[in-house]
Amino acid sequence: MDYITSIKPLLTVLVSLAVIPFLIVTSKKPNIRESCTFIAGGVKFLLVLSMLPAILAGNKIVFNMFEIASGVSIAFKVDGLGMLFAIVASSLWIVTSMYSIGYMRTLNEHGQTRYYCFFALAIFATIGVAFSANLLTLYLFYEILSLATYPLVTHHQDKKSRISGRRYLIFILGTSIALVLPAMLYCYHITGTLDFSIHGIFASGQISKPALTVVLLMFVFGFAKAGLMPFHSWLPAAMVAPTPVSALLHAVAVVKVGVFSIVRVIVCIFGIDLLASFNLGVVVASLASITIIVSSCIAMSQDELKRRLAFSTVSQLSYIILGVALLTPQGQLGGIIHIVMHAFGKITLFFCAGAIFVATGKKYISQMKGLGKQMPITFAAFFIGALGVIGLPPTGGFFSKWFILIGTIESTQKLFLIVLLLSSFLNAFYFLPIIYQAFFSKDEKEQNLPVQIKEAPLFCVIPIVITAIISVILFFTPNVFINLIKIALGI
Amino acid sequence: MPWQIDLIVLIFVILCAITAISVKDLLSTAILFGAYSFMMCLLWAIMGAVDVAFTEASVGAGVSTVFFVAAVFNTTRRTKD
Amino acid sequence: MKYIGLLIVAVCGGILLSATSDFPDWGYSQSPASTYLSNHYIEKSIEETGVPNLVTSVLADYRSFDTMFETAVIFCAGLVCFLLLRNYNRQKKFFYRHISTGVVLCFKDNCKNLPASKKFEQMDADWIPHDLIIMTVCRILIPFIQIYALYVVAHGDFSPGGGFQGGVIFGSSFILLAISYNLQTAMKKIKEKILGLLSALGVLIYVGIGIICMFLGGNFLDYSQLAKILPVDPIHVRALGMLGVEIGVGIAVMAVMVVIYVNIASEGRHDEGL
Amino acid sequence: MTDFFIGIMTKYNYWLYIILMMIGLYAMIVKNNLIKKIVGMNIFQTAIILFYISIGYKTNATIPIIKNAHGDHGTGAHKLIIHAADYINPLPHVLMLTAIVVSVATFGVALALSVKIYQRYQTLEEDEIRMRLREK
Amino acid sequence: MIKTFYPALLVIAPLLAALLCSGFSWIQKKFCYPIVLVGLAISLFSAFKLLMIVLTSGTIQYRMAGWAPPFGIEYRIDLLNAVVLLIVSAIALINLVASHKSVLQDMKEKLGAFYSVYVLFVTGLLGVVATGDLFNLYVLLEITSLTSYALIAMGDPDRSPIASLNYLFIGVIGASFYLLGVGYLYIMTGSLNMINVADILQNLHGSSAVLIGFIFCMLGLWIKMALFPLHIWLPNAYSYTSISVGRLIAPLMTKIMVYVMIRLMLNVFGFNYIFETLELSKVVVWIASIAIIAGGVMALAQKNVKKIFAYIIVSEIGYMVGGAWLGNQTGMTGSILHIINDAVMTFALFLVVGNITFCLKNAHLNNFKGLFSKMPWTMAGLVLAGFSIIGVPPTCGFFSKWYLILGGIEAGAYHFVGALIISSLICAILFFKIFEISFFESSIQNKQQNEHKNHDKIAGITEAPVSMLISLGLTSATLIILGVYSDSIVKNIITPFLTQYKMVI
Repeated sequence: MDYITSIKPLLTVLVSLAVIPFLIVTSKKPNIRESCTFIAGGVKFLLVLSMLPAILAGNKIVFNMFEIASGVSIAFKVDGLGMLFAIVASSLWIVTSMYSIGYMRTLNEHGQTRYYCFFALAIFATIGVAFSANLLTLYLFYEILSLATYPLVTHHQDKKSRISGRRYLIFILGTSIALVLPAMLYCYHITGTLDFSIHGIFASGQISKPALTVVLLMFVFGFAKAGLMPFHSWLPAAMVAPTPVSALLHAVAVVKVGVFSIVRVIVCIFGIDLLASFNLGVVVASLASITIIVSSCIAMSQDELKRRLAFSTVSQLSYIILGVALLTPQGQLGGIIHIVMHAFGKITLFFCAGAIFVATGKKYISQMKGLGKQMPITFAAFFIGALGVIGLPPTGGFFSKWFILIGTIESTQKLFLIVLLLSSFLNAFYFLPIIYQAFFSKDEKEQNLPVQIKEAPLFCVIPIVITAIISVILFFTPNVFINLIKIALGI
Repeated sequence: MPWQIDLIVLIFVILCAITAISVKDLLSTAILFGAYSFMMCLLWAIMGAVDVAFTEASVGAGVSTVFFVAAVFNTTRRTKD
Repeated sequence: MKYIGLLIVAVCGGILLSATSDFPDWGYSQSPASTYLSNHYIEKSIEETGVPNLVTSVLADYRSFDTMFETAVIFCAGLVCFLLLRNYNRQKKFFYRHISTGVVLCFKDNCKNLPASKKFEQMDADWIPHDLIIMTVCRILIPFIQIYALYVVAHGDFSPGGGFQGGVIFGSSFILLAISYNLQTAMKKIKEKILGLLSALGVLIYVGIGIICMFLGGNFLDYSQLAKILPVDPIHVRALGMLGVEIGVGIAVMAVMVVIYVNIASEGRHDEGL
Repeated sequence: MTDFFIGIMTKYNYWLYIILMMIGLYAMIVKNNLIKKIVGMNIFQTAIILFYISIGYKTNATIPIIKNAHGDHGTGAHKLIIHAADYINPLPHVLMLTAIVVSVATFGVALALSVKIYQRYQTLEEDEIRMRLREK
Repeated sequence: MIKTFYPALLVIAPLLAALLCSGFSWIQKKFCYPIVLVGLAISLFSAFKLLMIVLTSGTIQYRMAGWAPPFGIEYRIDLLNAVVLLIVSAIALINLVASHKSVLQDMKEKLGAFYSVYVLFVTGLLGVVATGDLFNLYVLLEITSLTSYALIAMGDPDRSPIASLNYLFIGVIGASFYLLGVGYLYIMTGSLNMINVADILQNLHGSSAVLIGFIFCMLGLWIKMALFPLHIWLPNAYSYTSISVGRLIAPLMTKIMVYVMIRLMLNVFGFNYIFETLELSKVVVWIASIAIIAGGVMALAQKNVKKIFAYIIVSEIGYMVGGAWLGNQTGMTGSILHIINDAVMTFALFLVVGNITFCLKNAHLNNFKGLFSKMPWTMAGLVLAGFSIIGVPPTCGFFSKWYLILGGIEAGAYHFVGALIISSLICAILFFKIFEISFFESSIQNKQQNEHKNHDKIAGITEAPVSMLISLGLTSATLIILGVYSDSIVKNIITPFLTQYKMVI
């Protein structure tokens, strides 16, 4: 295993930052502006891919920027975990950009330049989190992401988005300042370093169990983007954002960054062995289980499609945490690969929700009776996405659920097995009725209306199809991702 | 210099200070303040600080008092305490 | 408020008093303060600077940098008074008195001042008839006061006094003029512009001497360097440097005292004083 | 007990200076009239000056002007012999000259400010000014 | 011993500029501004030169009037000095450029006097930082105070004179306490030179007079820097001034006082005396923690942006004082770093307020509605400065907070750490309140007027003048640059400085 020093990680991160001036300059010409976004997305994705072979060969790519304090620097390190996350985020940026064009132009939204700029900034931060080599760098990009997404969440600038934006900030920024920062500084105070290492940074006996428990909980709750209860309520609130934002940020970038950070902390700061020796995995896993069950239940009672998806996200995120917190190899594998599988599944679902809104202006599930016939592609994709999230073949989601299940069996806590099975059932219970309604029931009132509902514009539909297809492809070739995780975890 | 004189002047200084801040007419305050400065200047002369005493005599007892009176004339003599 | 004040005062006083037990006795000649630095000043001053008045030598030579800023403080006070109070809006009413008859005329509402004439004189609104004795005595005294002020400035090296005291005395001669006659008379003798220029000039002399020393290769205000351009030996030239500095201080202080008085007395309108 | 009295006898000056200081401070904190506060301020400053001057005082010593030094500046053939104990410490005097100047400057500025305040509010009482401000 | 004339030039150039400016104001007014500009530029240049010299060849001692230190006055430029000097002169110069337009509007006949008072203020500050003599410090402090009273009184004609007079009273008490403290020290040591006093004090650690001297020096400085219970003068004084003055005084005055406090602590009394002989440090850290919280809470209650920022300053003072009194190297490093950072941060904040008041004539929160679209660049500066105050990573505020919190953890002062965290949260609330108002409210009005179209153009208010924007841009860039280079600042300047004064454990 070699360390390769290369500037590529930095370039990858900076691409989306560098495109912002172009976006501002070309704000008067939407076509050029959006092609800029596309080019940046493509370049970014290619850069990420160009690093893939080296990572798969078991190497790590590092790049040190500058030192901040003794022992801590702003540095990038690409390993399997980061690579996995970067591939997901950068590929989905391209798709989402395409979708944004369709969505924003059709709805004639205001402040589109601002929207694209902050979108690019958010992706910049996301890739930064993926590639960061230590906790400080991660924290830096985490904060940038929190702030960059605020204007996106409150894009409509009305009273509702103002309230949601406030809640979003209080939860995200408040927890990261109040919990993560002191916890991070405490770790630095004890160990003198924050660099990620697969064995954790704590030497044995350096930290007592009560202190470790407190710090661990501070991290787990502090990264509130992961939406662990009780710090989840920003996520449904943030659904006031335009759908592309919800799709990319709240199904992929933001929430996954939270989960990714928790994974990083558990695996690379504390280390599996340390947590296992103190038997602390159970604590986190129990928290995650509670979140899974409770939020699934709440999701069933939601009528607004995006809110239902949001609560579904909350529960799915906790799968990842649960998987990792089981502290068994298969459980971790399942948890981490769920980042990928859930991303593609959930983004499809969000895209569909947006497409329905664009085409019909409908937000509520109860209004969607019979829409399946007018929008067959959209609802077919919705079906695939739902399958992916529930964890049924032929979608990639199957693998993640499968591995997590094996993980629970490996671990001694059989209770989590029950949780998983129960929640999968609940998942099915809140998704499948939508599809059933869409295809097989008819709305009496709608038929009288003269307006014929069609599919959403092409720019909306193509991304949906792409992500749905990828979800299916992932069922057949999940090996790249599994290998990446195995390399990263040394399994 | 015998310490008795020193003590007497000191007590005068303190008396002047107390009356200057407690008298209910600002013009009287101005004059008492001048007296205070002059006493102070005496005290310094006793202690051998001739240069300082000279300065205080010209500034504290002289010009400052004039400024003070000018300010009082342009504002008011009335005060509640 | 009263009790809070008493409390604060009592606490501060108590703290301060408690430490006096550690002090050397009052007037004790072997205390650190009277032996450490002061011995050097007392014993070496004549040798090093040639000025018998130790206060002057320390003030204008050893700690001349302090004194420069002291002058700057005074300059600053003048500027501040000007900045705060100077008011270019003229008063609404003017009073003129016909000298021979004593008839008083009142001009209202933004009228211009009459040109100076021998028949009319401008007078203050709350005019009190001039007291002949005061006017005469002051007119006689003022030149003597000014001469004395010059003496105090010039003789500061040898006897108590120096630029600051002399400057104040010189300034107070103008103030006396303003009080005994009226502000207009004094302002005719020494105009506002002149005062402003003089106050800057005084400090400028001080700083200038320092800068000349710097140009001659020494440190700032190192008077011994002046020996390179003046035909005096390096020790006596220090006395000369001090004299120059004191003159600067005197000019600045004189001007500033008048500026402060004029601005306070006329509320910045420069028309009528006390 | 005797120690205590000796302590008082040798240090009473310091005590009185501190009392004077506290009178000034009290006036600054408690008095309601701005001019009174200014007077208190000046008393406070002069008390500190007094304190400094007394630091420099030495019993059995004379004013800090060297005797018999007129004319020859002490560098000539007959060098003056100077005993430090004969002269009062000049350093506090120098410092306090500066402090006096500073206090006069502050005094002037304070008076100018109070005149300005009077022009605006027609009063010098702090509570009345506060009342007017609240009315606005 | 390095021969250089820059220490003198540093102070003399602005003093000379003040004199010439005041002289020329009677003769030809249009020379005033260039003279002042040149004076401050020279001073900035010499500060820069000094920093270079100090970095290469160590501490500079400059003997004023040519007399050796305990007898004459010495200017002592060490590493920290040089940096602080650079910041002071740079901020003064940038603000001069930025405020030229508004000063021309406000001052008219008194232009020359105003500028010369302005430069005298800067002279005083530079002198306070550079001097190595306890009494000289007092004189320069008085110059600074006297000019700041005047400058503050030039603001809002209704309230600023009374705010200024209150400031004067409290400032005089502070300066007099300092003078008294120096008197107590002088009585015990007989010397006034800082280094010399420090040497003599080594043998006097048990003396109660020295203790009282120390307490009164500190009390005086705390009053001047507005540490929490003594802060009452600050909010009014800073918020009722004209903005061109507030921008100069608010970032510099309090920070310089903190610097002086640290200098006295390290240079004069010494680390051992303060943290080992005395047991005050715990009390002071508690006070600082309370100050941090109190400042934040009071800021929350304000409606005027200037007042909000003034209370933030109160809270930031708590950071620095607490950090300095934690009694370990990390805390002190954080405190020193925060002096530098906070000066720039506060300056950026007040530049923003300046731009806004220049365009809106008022800094009340209600007027902020829709400012993001009307003044995007200014608001971008506000966002950056706000993030820095909150402590969001790439900006410099984060790094000083980093050291402060670490120092707190090291010293076991968890209340201080808690206060810092809570204050960050409060600042976050404060700034996002401002952002929210300026981001949202316009759009509601706007939608009524013309729905989604023409969102970016609203009649009336436009961006501030270019000179102001450039100043703001420079300062905001500095926020990031300082953040990025914070480690090299710590390694090359603060740690050697602390090593020099035996602060390394």
